[in-house]
Amino acid sequence: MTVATLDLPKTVVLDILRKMYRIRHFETKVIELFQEGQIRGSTHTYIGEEASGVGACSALRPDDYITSTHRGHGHCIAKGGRLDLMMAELLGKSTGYCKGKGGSMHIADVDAGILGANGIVGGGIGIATGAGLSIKIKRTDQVCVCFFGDGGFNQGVLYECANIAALWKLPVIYLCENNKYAMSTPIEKSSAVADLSARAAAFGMPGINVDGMDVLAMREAVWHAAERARRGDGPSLIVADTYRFEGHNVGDGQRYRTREEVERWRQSDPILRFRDQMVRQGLITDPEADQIEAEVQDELARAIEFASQSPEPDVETLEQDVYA
Amino acid sequence: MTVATLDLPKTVVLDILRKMYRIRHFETKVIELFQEGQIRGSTHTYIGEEASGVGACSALRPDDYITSTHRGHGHCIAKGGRLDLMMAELLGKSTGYCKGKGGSMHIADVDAGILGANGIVGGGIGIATGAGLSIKIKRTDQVCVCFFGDGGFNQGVLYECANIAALWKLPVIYLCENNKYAMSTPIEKSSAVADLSARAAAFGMPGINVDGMDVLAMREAVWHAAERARRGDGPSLIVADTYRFEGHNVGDGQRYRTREEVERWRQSDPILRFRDQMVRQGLITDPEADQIEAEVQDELARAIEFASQSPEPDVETLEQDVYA
Amino acid sequence: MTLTAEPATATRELTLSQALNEALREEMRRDPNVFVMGEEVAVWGAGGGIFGVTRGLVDEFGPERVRDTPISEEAIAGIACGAAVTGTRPVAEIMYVDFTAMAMDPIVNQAAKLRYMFGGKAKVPMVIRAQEGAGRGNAAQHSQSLEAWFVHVPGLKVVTPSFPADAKGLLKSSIRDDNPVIFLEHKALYQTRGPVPEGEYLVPLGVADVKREGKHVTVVGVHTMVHKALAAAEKLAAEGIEVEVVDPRTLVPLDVETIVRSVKKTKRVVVAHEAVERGGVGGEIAMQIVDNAFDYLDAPIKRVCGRNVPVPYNLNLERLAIPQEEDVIAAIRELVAGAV
Amino acid sequence: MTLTAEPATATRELTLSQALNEALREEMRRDPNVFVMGEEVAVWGAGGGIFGVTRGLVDEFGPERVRDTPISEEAIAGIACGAAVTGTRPVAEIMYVDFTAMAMDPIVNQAAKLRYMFGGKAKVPMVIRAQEGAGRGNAAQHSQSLEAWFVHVPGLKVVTPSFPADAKGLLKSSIRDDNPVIFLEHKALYQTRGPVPEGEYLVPLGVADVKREGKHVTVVGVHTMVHKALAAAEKLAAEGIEVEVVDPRTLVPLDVETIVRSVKKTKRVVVAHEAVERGGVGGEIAMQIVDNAFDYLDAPIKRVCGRNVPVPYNLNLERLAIPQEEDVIAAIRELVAGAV
Ligand SMILES: Cc1ncc(C[n+]2csc(CCOP(=O)(O)OP(=O)(O)O)c2C)c(N)n1
Ligand SMILES: Cc1ncc(C[n+]2csc(CCOP(=O)(O)OP(=O)(O)O)c2C)c(N)n1
Ligand SMILES: [Mg+2]
Ligand SMILES: [Mg+2]
Repeated sequence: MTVATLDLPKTVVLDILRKMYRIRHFETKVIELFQEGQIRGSTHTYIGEEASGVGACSALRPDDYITSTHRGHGHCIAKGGRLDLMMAELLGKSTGYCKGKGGSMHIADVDAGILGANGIVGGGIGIATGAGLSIKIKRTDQVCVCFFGDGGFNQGVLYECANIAALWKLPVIYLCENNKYAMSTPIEKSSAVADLSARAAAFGMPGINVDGMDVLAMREAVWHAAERARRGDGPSLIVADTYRFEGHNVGDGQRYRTREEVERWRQSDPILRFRDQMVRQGLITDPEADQIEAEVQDELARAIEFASQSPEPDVETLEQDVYA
Repeated sequence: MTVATLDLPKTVVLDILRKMYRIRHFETKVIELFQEGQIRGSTHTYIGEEASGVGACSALRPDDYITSTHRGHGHCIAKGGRLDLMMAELLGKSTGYCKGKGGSMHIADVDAGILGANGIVGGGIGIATGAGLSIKIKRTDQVCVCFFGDGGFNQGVLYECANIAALWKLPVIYLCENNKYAMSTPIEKSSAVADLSARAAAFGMPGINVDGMDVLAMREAVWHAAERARRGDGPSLIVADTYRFEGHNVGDGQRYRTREEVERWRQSDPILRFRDQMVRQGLITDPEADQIEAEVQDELARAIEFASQSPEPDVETLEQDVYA
Repeated sequence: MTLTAEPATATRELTLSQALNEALREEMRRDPNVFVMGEEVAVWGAGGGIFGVTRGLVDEFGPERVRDTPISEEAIAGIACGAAVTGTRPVAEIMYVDFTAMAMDPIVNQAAKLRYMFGGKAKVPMVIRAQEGAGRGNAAQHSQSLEAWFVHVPGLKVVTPSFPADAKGLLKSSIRDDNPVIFLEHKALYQTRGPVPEGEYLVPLGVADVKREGKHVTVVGVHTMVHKALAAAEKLAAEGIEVEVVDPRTLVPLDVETIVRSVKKTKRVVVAHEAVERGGVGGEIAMQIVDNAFDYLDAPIKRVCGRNVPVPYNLNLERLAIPQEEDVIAAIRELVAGAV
Repeated sequence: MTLTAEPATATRELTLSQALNEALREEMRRDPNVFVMGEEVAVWGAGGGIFGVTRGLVDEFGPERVRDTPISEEAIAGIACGAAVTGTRPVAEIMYVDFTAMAMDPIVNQAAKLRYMFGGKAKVPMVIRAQEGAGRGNAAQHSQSLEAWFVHVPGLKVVTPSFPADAKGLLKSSIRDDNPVIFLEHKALYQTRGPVPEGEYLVPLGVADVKREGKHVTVVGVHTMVHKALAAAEKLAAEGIEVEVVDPRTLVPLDVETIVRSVKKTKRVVVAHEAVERGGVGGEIAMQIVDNAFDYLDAPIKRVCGRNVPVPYNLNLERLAIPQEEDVIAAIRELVAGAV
C-alpha cells in the first residue's frame, strides 16, 4: 500500500485534527458529568483510541455507513455526529439524538450513516452485514464499516456474518479495535490466537493489522478496504492495534492493569503524534492547531449549554415510537 | 503420522467391519420402515459415511464421549449403540433408548458416552465442549469427539466453543463430516473458504483433512488427536472428506445433485474398500467377512422383531422425566 | 363466517402454502426492495422451502432477491435487521421457530428496539417467517410453539394465520408494515385448503375474525385450535350448544374489542392454543378479558392448551401433549353445564 | 412474616449480593463438582462480578473452578449444559438477562429438554445466574425482565429472590437441584440489606412466602415489586386497609396453594411485576387464581406491571415505564373501593 493512492488535502488534515480534539474533550467532559451524576447508566470513553475511528471515517463518504459499540461516542463524532445533540442525549434531554430514550449506548443518526452505538457486544455486526446486503441489492457503491472490540471478536455472530459477507461479496469492513482488554479480560485470556487478524483466514477475506494509534495508517487501510468493497470484491478484516487510556467505564478501578502500562501507552498519544507530524511536514502550523483546539472547546461549551438548557422529554413520549 | 503408533489387532478389524455393516443394513431398513410409515418425523441416514464414525469411534475408549447430529444412527452404532434399543426408539416404543420420547434425532446413551443425536444443527457443539470441561475439572483423561457437518460448521457457537476449548486446552476433537451438502446447499454456497480445515487457524488449534472414506485413516487421525487431548495439549479439528449416498432425509428428491456424481462416490464404497484391503492384507478372509455380515443381518432381524413386539409407551409417561 | 376483513369476491381453492407463495410473489413484483432470504428457500425440493412456501421464487426473481443462506440463524435475523434499517424489506425465513432460539438477540435486542432507542429515527420493516407447532412426529426440538416469547417483546408484531385467505392477506400486510413482524405459520396447516379471493387484497394486522357465530360460549383459538374449535362447534351444534369461534389472527396487535364483544355476548370463554399452557399467550388473552369483561363472565375463563412437557416423539404421546378437538368439547361442556 | 421456610435462628445483616456470595462459597466448599463460569466473574472490580456476587471466589477456589470466559454467551450456556450432563454442577453467569437472547438454544432446546428427550436417562444440574430489571439508567438492552420466557419452557425452573436470606437459601437449593435452574437476580436489589440466618440452611424451590399478612387484598409480587408492595401496605395500613403480600420466590415451580389460600381469604388480588405486562408472567399467575379461586373473587384480578415499551434511558421516563409504589397503591384502592 502506498500513500500515493490517497492524497491528504489540508482540509482533511484540519478535519481529522478537529474530530480527534472533539472526541478527546467531549469524553473528558463526559467523565466529569458522569461523576457529577448528570449522566446515568454506564458510559465508556474513547480517550486514546481517537486515531482509529477518526482515521477510519475520514476514508469514508458521507453516505457510507458505520455500526458502533457500547464505546460509541468517538465513532459517532468521527462520522460527523454533532456534539450538542450527543450531549443532550447523554443528559437524557428531548433534544438529544434519541430524544433522551437511548442514552450513551444507543446514540444513532441513521441519516448520517451512523447505524447506532450498541449495548450488545457484537450487536452491530449483523446490522452492518445487513447494511452491506441492502447496498448490494440497491446497487449503490456505499460501504459499511463495522466497529467492534477484541472482546466482541469472540461473538459467534461475527463468524456467521463474516462468512456470509465473504460468500456474497458484501461491501463491509470489519474493523476490530484491539485495545487489549474486554473489561478486565486481557486478550490472552479471551482469544486462542495471538494475531487476531489471522482469523480472517477462517472468514475467507483478507485480514491486516494496522497501527491504530496512527490516524493516517487507519485512514489508508480503510480507504483501500473501501475501494475493494466498492469494486465489488467483498469484505475485509482490519485489526487496529490501540489502547484505551481510561477505565472500561467511568468508575472502573482498573486493578487488572498497571499504571506503568497505561503510562507507556499514553506516551504515544494519537493526537499529539498526528499534530506533530503534520506540523513537521508543514501541512499545518502550531497556531492553526491551537486555534482548532480552541474552537472545539467553544463548540463543546455551547453543546453543554444547549444540553443543560434543553427540556426533559415530555411524559407523553413514553409510549411513542415503539411502533412506526 | 505413521500407522506404527497404532496397531490393528484382528479383533479391531472384525469390530470395525461389523459396525460398518450394522450401520449400512440398519439404515437400509430404516428407509424401508420410514416409507412404510412405521417411523415418524424425519430421519437421516448415514449410508456412505460409515468409515467416518466407525473409524473415529474405534480410536476411542468406552468411557470417552461423543456428541452427534440429526444424522446420528451411525455415530451411535459406532460408539457401541444397540440395534434393538435404537430400532425400538425409531418405532416409538417404550423399550427404546428414550422410551419412545426422542425418536431418530434424540437417541442417546449417556452411560455409553453417547451424549445424544441432536435436532439442532450445531446443538452438540456446546455440549461436547462442556463435556471437555468437566473431564478437565474431574481430572480424568477422557476425550470427547464432537461430530458435525459441513453445514453445521457455519454455526457461530462452533467458533465460540472452539476458541474457548483452545484457550482452556479442553480434550475435545471437533470432527466435521464434510459430505459436500447441507440439505440442497453445496459447500461452495455455504462456506467462503474452500478448505474447511483452514478455519482451524481462527480457532487456535491444529486442523487436518482426512479421507473420510478410509476407515483406518479416520481411526488414526482421531487416535492422534485423542492422544494429544489426553496429554493435555488441547483440542483439534478434523475434517473428514465424505459423502452421503442417499438423500438428506428419506423423501429427498435430490434435484440438487446428479446421479453421476452420486454414482462416482458409490464407487469408493467405504465398506467394500476396507473389506478388500483387509482381505488382501490377509487380516481376514472373505468367508469371515461374509459370516460377520450374516450375523449382522440376524442381529438386525432380531432387533426389528424386538422393536415391533415392544409395547407403546404408557400414557402415564407423558408427564414423567420433565424434571429429575 | 367471513374469511377476511375484505368484501367477498370471486375465490378459488388454494392450500395455505400456495396462498403464502402468492403473497410473496405479489409483494416482490410490487416492490423491488422486498427480498427473501433463509435456509433452503431457493433450491430445496421442487424449488424452494421445505413446505414449498418460497417455491419457484428464485426462477422469477433471481438469486439476488431469493437467497439461500448458510446455517446461521443469528446472522439471518441480524442481516435482515440491518437490511431493513437501511431501506430494504427483507422477508427472512427461520426454518423452524425452535431455531429462533439462536436468533433472539437480533430480533429482540436489535430489531424490536432500534426505533424506540433511536428516538423514532429509524424504521425496521422486516418480516421473520417461521413455522411452529407439533403433529408431525418431529419431537421436542422441532415442534414448539413459541409465539408467547415474541408477544412479550414491545416493538414486535406477531401474526398467526389459520386459513389460506387470511395467510395471504396477512403476509402482504406484514411485508408492507414498517415494523418487525414475526409471522408464524403452523406446520400442520400448510396443506389446509380454502377459498382465496382473486386479485389484490390485504388483511389488516390487528383485526380478529369471527369464524363462526354462536351465543353460548366463545372459543378464542390460535392456529390449529381455530380448526379444532370449529370442528367442536359443529358437533356441539347438534346438541344445541352454539359456539362462537374467534380467530385473533394477529396476537400483536391484539383485537381486544372483537374478543370482548363476543365474550360479553356469550358470557363464557375458552382460550385455546397448542403452545404449552404455562406462560402461554392464553394468560394474556384471558387477562384482557378480565380487564374488559370480568363482570360479564358467568363462569371461569378456561384454557385448553399444550401440556407442560417437551413434545414427545411417539404418536400417542404427541397427541396427548397437544390439545385436541375432544379437549375443546370437554371444556365447553364444563362451561355450559346446566346453562344450556 | 417469615424470611425463609426455615425455623428462625440467629441472624446478621447482609446485602443480597453478599448473601449470594456466601451461598456460592458454601456450595463450592461442600461439593468439588460445583464450579463458576461467566464473563468477569473472577477478576473484575474488587475480585469478581460486576455486582460483587462472585467476589473473592477465585482466591479461595482457584481459576480452575472460577472461570472468566470470553464474551460468548451461547458458548457459556452450551458448555454449562455439557458439563452438567457429564457430572459436574456448573453455575454459569450471563451478565445481564438481556444477553440470554444469545443463549436461548442451549438453555431451551438443549438443557431444558435433554432429560425428557433421552427418556429420563440424563440429569442436567446447572444453574444459569442472570441479572434483570430496570432502575439504573441502563436503557433498553440492559434493563429487561425476561422471566416469562423461561417460565414458558418445560424442563426449566425459575427463581426470583427478593430478600437476602431467601436469595442465599434459594441459590443453595438451586445448585443442589438436578435440573437446569434459571436464577434471576434483580440489579436494583443487590444492595438491599436484610437479616440472614447464621449457618447452613436451604430455602426449598416451590414454596412461596407470605411477607406480610392482611385481610383485605393480596398482592403477589415479583422481585422489586415485593418491596414496593410492602411499602404500599405500610402506607395503606394507616388507612385501615390490610394488604397481604405474597412472594412466590420461585415462578417454576409455582406455589399455587399459598397464593390461592391468600386470595380465598382476601377475595381481591393484584399481581405485580416489572416485566412488561403484555405476555408477562402475571397472566399465568392470574390464570392459576382463575382456575383455583374464581368463585372467591369479589373483584377483577388486577395487574400492575411494566408498560409495553422498551425501557427508556431518561430518568423520568424510566420511572414511568416500570411500576412504582404509587401504582400498587392506586390498584389496591380501586379494588377495595367501597369494600373497606
Ligand atoms: C452480549 C454482551 N455481553 C456482555 C456485555 C457486557 N460488556 C459490555 S462491554 C464489554 C467488554 C467489551 O470488550 P471489547 O469488545 O474489547 O470492547 P472495549 O470495551 O474494549 O472497547 C462487556 C463484556 C454486553 N454489553 N453485551
Ligand atoms: C439450527 C438448525 N437450523 C436448521 C436446521 C434444519 N436442518 C437440518 S439438517 C440440515 C443440514 C445440515 O447439514 P450438515 O451440517 O452438512 O449435515 P448433513 O445433513 O450433511 O449430515 C438443516 C439445515 C436444524 N435442524 N437446526
Ligand atoms: Mg477491548
Ligand atoms: Mg453436510
